[in-house]
Amino acid sequence: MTDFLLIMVTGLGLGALYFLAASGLSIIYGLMGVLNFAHGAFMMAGSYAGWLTMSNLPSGLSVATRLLVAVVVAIAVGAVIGLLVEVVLIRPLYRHHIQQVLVTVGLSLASVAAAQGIWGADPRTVEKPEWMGGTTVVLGARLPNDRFVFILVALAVFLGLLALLHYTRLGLIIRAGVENRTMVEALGINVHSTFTIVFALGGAAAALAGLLYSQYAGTVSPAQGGSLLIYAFIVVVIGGMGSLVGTAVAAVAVGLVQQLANFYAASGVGDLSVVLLLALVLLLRPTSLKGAHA
Amino acid sequence: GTPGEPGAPADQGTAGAGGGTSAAPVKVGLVYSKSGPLATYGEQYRQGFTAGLDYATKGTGAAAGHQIEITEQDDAGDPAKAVAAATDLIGQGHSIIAGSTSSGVALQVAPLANDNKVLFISGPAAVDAVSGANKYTFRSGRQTYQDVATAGSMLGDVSGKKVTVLAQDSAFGKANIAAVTAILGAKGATVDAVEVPAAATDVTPFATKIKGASPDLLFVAWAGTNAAAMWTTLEQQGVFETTKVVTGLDIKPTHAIFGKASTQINFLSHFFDGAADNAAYQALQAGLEKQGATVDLFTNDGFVAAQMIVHAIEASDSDVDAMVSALEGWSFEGPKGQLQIRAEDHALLQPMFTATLKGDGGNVVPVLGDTLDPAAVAPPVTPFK
Amino acid sequence: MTTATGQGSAPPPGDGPVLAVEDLHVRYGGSHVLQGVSFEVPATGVTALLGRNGVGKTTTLKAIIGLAPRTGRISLRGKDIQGDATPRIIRAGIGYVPEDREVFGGLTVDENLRLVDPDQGVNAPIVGRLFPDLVSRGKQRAGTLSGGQQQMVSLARVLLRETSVLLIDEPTKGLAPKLVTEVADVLAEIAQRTPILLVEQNLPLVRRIADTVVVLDAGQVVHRGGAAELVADQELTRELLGVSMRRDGAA
Amino acid sequence: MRSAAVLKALPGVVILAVLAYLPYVPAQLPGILPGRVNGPGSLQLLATCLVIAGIALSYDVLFGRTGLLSFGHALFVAAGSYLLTISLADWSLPLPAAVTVAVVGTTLLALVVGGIALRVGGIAFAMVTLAFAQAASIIVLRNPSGVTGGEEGKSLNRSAVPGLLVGVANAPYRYWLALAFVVLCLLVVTLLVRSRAGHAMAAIRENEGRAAVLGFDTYRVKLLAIVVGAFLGGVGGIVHAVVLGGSNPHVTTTEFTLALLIMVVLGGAGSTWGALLGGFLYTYADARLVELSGAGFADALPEVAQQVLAEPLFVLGLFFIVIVYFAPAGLTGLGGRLIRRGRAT
Amino acid sequence: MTAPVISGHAIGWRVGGAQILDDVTLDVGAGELLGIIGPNGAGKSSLVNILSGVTRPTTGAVHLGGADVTRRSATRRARLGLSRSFQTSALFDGLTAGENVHLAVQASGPAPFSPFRPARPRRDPAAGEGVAALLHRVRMGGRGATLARDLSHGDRRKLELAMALASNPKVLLLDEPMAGVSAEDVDGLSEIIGEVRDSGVAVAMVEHHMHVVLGLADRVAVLHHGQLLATGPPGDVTRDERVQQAYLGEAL
Ligand SMILES: Nc1ncnc2c1ncn2[C@@H]1O[C@H](COP(=O)(O)OP(=O)(O)OP(=O)(O)O)[C@@H](O)[C@H]1O
Ligand SMILES: Nc1ncnc2c1ncn2[C@@H]1O[C@H](COP(=O)(O)OP(=O)(O)OP(=O)(O)O)[C@@H](O)[C@H]1O
Ligand SMILES: [Mg+2]
Ligand SMILES: [Mg+2]
Repeated sequence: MTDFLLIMVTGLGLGALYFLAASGLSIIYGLMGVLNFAHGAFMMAGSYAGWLTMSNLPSGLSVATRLLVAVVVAIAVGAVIGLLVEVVLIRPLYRHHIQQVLVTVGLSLASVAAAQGIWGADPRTVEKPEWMGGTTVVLGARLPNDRFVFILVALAVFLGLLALLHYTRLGLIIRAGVENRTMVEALGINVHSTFTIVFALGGAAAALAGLLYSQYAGTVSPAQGGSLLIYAFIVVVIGGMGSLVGTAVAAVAVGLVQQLANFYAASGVGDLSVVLLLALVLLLRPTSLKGAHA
Repeated sequence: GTPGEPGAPADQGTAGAGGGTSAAPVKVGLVYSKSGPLATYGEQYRQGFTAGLDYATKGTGAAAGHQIEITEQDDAGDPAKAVAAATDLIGQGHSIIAGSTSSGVALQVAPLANDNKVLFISGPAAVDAVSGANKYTFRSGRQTYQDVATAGSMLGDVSGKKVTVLAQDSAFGKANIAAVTAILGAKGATVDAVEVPAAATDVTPFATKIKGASPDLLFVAWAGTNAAAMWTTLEQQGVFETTKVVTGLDIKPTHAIFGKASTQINFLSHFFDGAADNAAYQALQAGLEKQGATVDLFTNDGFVAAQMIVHAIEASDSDVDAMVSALEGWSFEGPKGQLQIRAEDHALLQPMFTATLKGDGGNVVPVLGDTLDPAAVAPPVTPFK
Repeated sequence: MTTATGQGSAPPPGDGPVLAVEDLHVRYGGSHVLQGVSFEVPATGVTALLGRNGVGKTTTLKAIIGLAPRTGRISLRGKDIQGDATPRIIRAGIGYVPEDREVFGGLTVDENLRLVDPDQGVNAPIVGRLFPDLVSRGKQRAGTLSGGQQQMVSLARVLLRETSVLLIDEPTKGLAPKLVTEVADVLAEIAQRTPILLVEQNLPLVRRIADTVVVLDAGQVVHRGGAAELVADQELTRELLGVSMRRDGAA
Repeated sequence: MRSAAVLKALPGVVILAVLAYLPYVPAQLPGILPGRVNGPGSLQLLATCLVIAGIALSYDVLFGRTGLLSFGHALFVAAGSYLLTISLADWSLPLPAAVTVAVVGTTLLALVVGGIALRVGGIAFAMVTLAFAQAASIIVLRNPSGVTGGEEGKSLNRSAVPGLLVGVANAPYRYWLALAFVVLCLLVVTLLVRSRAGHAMAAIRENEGRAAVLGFDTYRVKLLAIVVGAFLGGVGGIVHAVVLGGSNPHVTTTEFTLALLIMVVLGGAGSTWGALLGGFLYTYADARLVELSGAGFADALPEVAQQVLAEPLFVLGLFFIVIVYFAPAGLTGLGGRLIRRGRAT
Repeated sequence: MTAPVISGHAIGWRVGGAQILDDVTLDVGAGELLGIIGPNGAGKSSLVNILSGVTRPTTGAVHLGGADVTRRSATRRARLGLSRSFQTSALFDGLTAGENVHLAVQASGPAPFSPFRPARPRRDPAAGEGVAALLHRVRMGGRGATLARDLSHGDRRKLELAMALASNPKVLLLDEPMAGVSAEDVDGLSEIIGEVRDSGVAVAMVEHHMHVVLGLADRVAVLHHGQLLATGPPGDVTRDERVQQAYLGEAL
């Protein structure tokens, strides 16, 4: 029971991280039809921005304070990067979805290589507030405190994005613009800025995910974003390509399945559990994956 | 004409003719990671090599009257690039190749040495299979077996003790598990393994399993980027409270990733700042200082490689078989102490160390524990195939 | 403000045209589709833009609102709009109903309408009056509507906002005969308040609601005049449009 | 008509003939090739470039010809490579049998993986193939029962291959093997493109729904594209293993598939010579940029810029973006455009 | 009249809680042209989709050449001799008109995607002639080399027709082939469709241009709210008061 509780809570924590990583990817794909391969690089940018902020702030400040500032900085950096990428790289290739994917592939290669050139390939340690590194004992299980933070942040991001999409005019314009940008303009609405906002949002979400993941991992490294990106992809596919609710459900499912399989199943099954889950979903419900929007 | 040949005789003819009076230079190729994920290891290797060459040639850069010409090539950690680079160097008449930061590179370049009858001195690559790979392949660093044997020594008498290996489910991890089982199992310990899939993001399930089994010794073989998270989880789940934990000490920049756990871990080490003290060590330290560097894990491997190369050239400037005979069984003093190249499989018998980390201001620094005799950690002989 | 009453918008200066196009050229890659088109849309009534398939009627409308690469002079109520971006031109007072409906298939009918007028959507009075069929379909995804229903959404969309001129491209394409009549009536009604530039293949409909006609051929205006005169002149219609009216009337 | 066809094929034949003659050219091309052209180093580099060029062409069957964005092509290359080295070393098969196992195994794998992944389309297909390739990569790294060698790779059992393909001095023969592979790819792809299958693939690329209603079984056509691509990719894997003297896990990674994608786009998707050119240049640049970065050409720049420029992937990534942007039809498309412009003026 | 080539029996289709089609039974014989008319949203396109296999009916059955094909895919039905056009034109925009037709010819031939057969056998002029003949048949003889995306609307519709004819179909389903076609081209198109019918093909045509339907159709079926309101010769149907009220109104 104790073990089960621990596995469930850490599984949820993992799911929360996956959701955070996938959410930016999911909204950008769901709303704009752009598969943002540079999402991993966005996450990396967030984690490095956080790390640089924390190590450059006066060490007199408490770690928690510095972390909070770092979160703000990372989100801002992510948003700005997202904005620039959309304006400079994505916008001129509107309608050319494959080309957009290609540009982001190039961007992700180049930026990871650049980070490697500047900060080196080795992981750098990041500071973690005392409390987040500790545990809370519940029913004998030592639950790591940081997982609660991840879960809460993920929940907040989820609800925030959901509200934005379904209850705001911005969401409506975005959904219309995805289908037929020209016609939205022909109705007198400026879609450019709307799309830029989406990318900035995606970038901010990615950066937040990157920063939290570096808190989880205890280090930052250029390859980190990429390794998380694979899970983000799988989560987005299982969740039904761009559905935010689907993404959330899939993230939790993947996190739990992975932890449970790693604990209870033979070694080897745990390893491939996620891909098996994907294949299963694919065989059983291929239609749910055909690419519904928002 | 013959493909690949036509221009060759003329080419080499001029080069050969030029070296009529003074002794011709000997060309040595270094194929190692200047870029890529193991660039830091590669850099240390190269720094050590420079210092070692200086030391072994007494500052002349020549051995037995032959100038030693070094050509460096980057393999970026990619065996394909390494094979291309080695082929290129061999084609240009390099009879000695050294380097191989990663095990993958070492294993792919070793057969080339055999195919083409050139001397290959593998670098930081730890994979056991380099020893005994073939007649032309040597190594200048330690191998996994020696790491594990060192870990085993920390438990004293292991007979009847329970030993668990926490390793990634990869070739590196499997090699460690196999080594622990072979060495400590033979001494009467019951060994089991917790293998962590490469795809696992979170190690809590594995930490829980270990906690539940509470072994006497936990040997951690971990080479991934999420090492910090792994240590934090072991610490959070209280593994250190019941179990003695041993792992290898990596390069300096990683000493901080053990976090809170750092002072509770017992480290085995191949080499670190302050592990030994002798003439070679001082030469290494001085040589590194000149380059603005400090002693670290793989500077030893570069230094020793240079020593071996100079020794080989002193035996012959072109007859590779003579070089091989000169190196086989050679015993000499390297920065970490007395080393011997075992003739049967070219394993490098060497002392090993244990260490702990202690806080030093905001930093942690290693403190020497025991120095193990080369014989105590010598791997079994794997004769050439 | 939400019905197309035209009150509040500045009245056109004098009796001048609401929209004037002068020497309009459009080139697509190598083909020179419009080669100096000039015409005016009077401040009242329906102006029909006619011509065979592919002469550039749609292109003319698109060029006016900046969806086709163009050179020339285009002015709306005396104000030059030639260099402006599409959303700006639209907000300056033009409503555009595209040829192929172009409703947002993934959005509901209501959302399609709310895009233009966030406050009213499918419950706007004008929708209830002109397109009662849509009111009950507010929650249906527009992509699953029948062709005719989509045309209604497309029309309703521009009527929610106040405009000084409407550009309507083949509104009766694919509509059932009865609906064609109804749409004609709607257009006639709208035209009493807002001038319309109408592209249409259906000559009887043109005869019924249009006041003036502009005929394009080979990228140029080949005829301007009253609608009734043109349609009545069988020789001329055959020459300009390649058809005679006789048989059409028989249905 | 006939002579026109001959004329059209002429440049290709000339290029291949020149390439085939290179091992007899002793000239030095400093900066461009390491050592003389027919030196082992140069030929090894050129052989690698050629193999990868052929593999890029195999990927173009999916991406450029059929419009399938797959992120899992590496899987098939890896299958060919590993099946060969494993059959030679662990199952002690003779070379012809090992090659057969590798080719047949890869093709069957393509049928299964393609069969499942094609249940979805578009971007989802890309992501699903990515997941499969990732799974394969993990399996290779796990080194099940020691057969794959994990991250250390698996070297070729040299006693099982003809002596002509082993050893530095025999670099010309490995080079010719790679060239032969390129010729095979060229022939297969050229015939495929002209065949009914090729036209059906083009139809699917243009408008899949329409192709289906015309009566094309689009699922099978796409599967065929995957299988043909995998077949060539698998053969490429085999040649790759022989040229490099072993399999290494790099060919299982997503980065490798992405690199293939980049090559194809770089050269020109859907163009036979484009894919070959892209593959060749990318591999060449990847290998030589490492060299050049140490050459000190950027000494004037601040250190950070130097460090960044020293990363080949940074330079290649940026260059790739520029190509996508300014020459969406790739280098061959760009070349064609320049030639036409030259003729026009 | 000969035995029906295609027929739908008691077809019903429910989607999203609405009964789109309800108990529709109709058939078309060889050399016969059935006009399908009805108000917008009556379910005409849905019916064509069901007959051609793009959607599956909830109830009822579709027979093609005497065989029950209700569970067969669109592709299978195409190979059994059924061809259709779409309400909004669907062409391979990046290919030329000739290539579009060529693909249609290939798709309906033997081994449509064999990798071992050249798409254009050098020594088989018949294939090339087939394409030219089809283009000629729809009065597009000179336009084979034009990219589909550069064609005018009327030519696009003609090209669609040529593609639908490439398979020598037994059944041709046309969904509003005249929509948006200028008056001049309407005449041309109806002439072509008439010729097709006369060559023995069973044609079902959804169309709002009443004079075309009246001029061409042997029988007319009227759909209203998913139900068959009337079937019969054009003259009878147009006189039917319910039809006038639901559909024709005071036609323009
Ligand atoms: N985006 C484009 N690129 C190239 N050519 C185009 C483009 N759009 C239209 N054309 C060409 O311009 C010409 C005019 O097209 P347009 O759609 O304006 O004609 P139209 O008069 O509206 O015809 P229809 O009655 O068929 O709607 C046509 O020959 C068409 O092929
Ligand atoms: N997937 C669906 N979900 C809900 N309703 C649908 C769906 N598909 C079609 N409908 C409805 O079914 C009805 C019939 O549509 P259909 O397209 O068959 O009409 P139609 O007779 O072809 O009309 P038109 O002449 O306007 O093209 C319409 O009311 C449409 O809104
Ligand atoms: Mg038009
Ligand atoms: Mg319809």
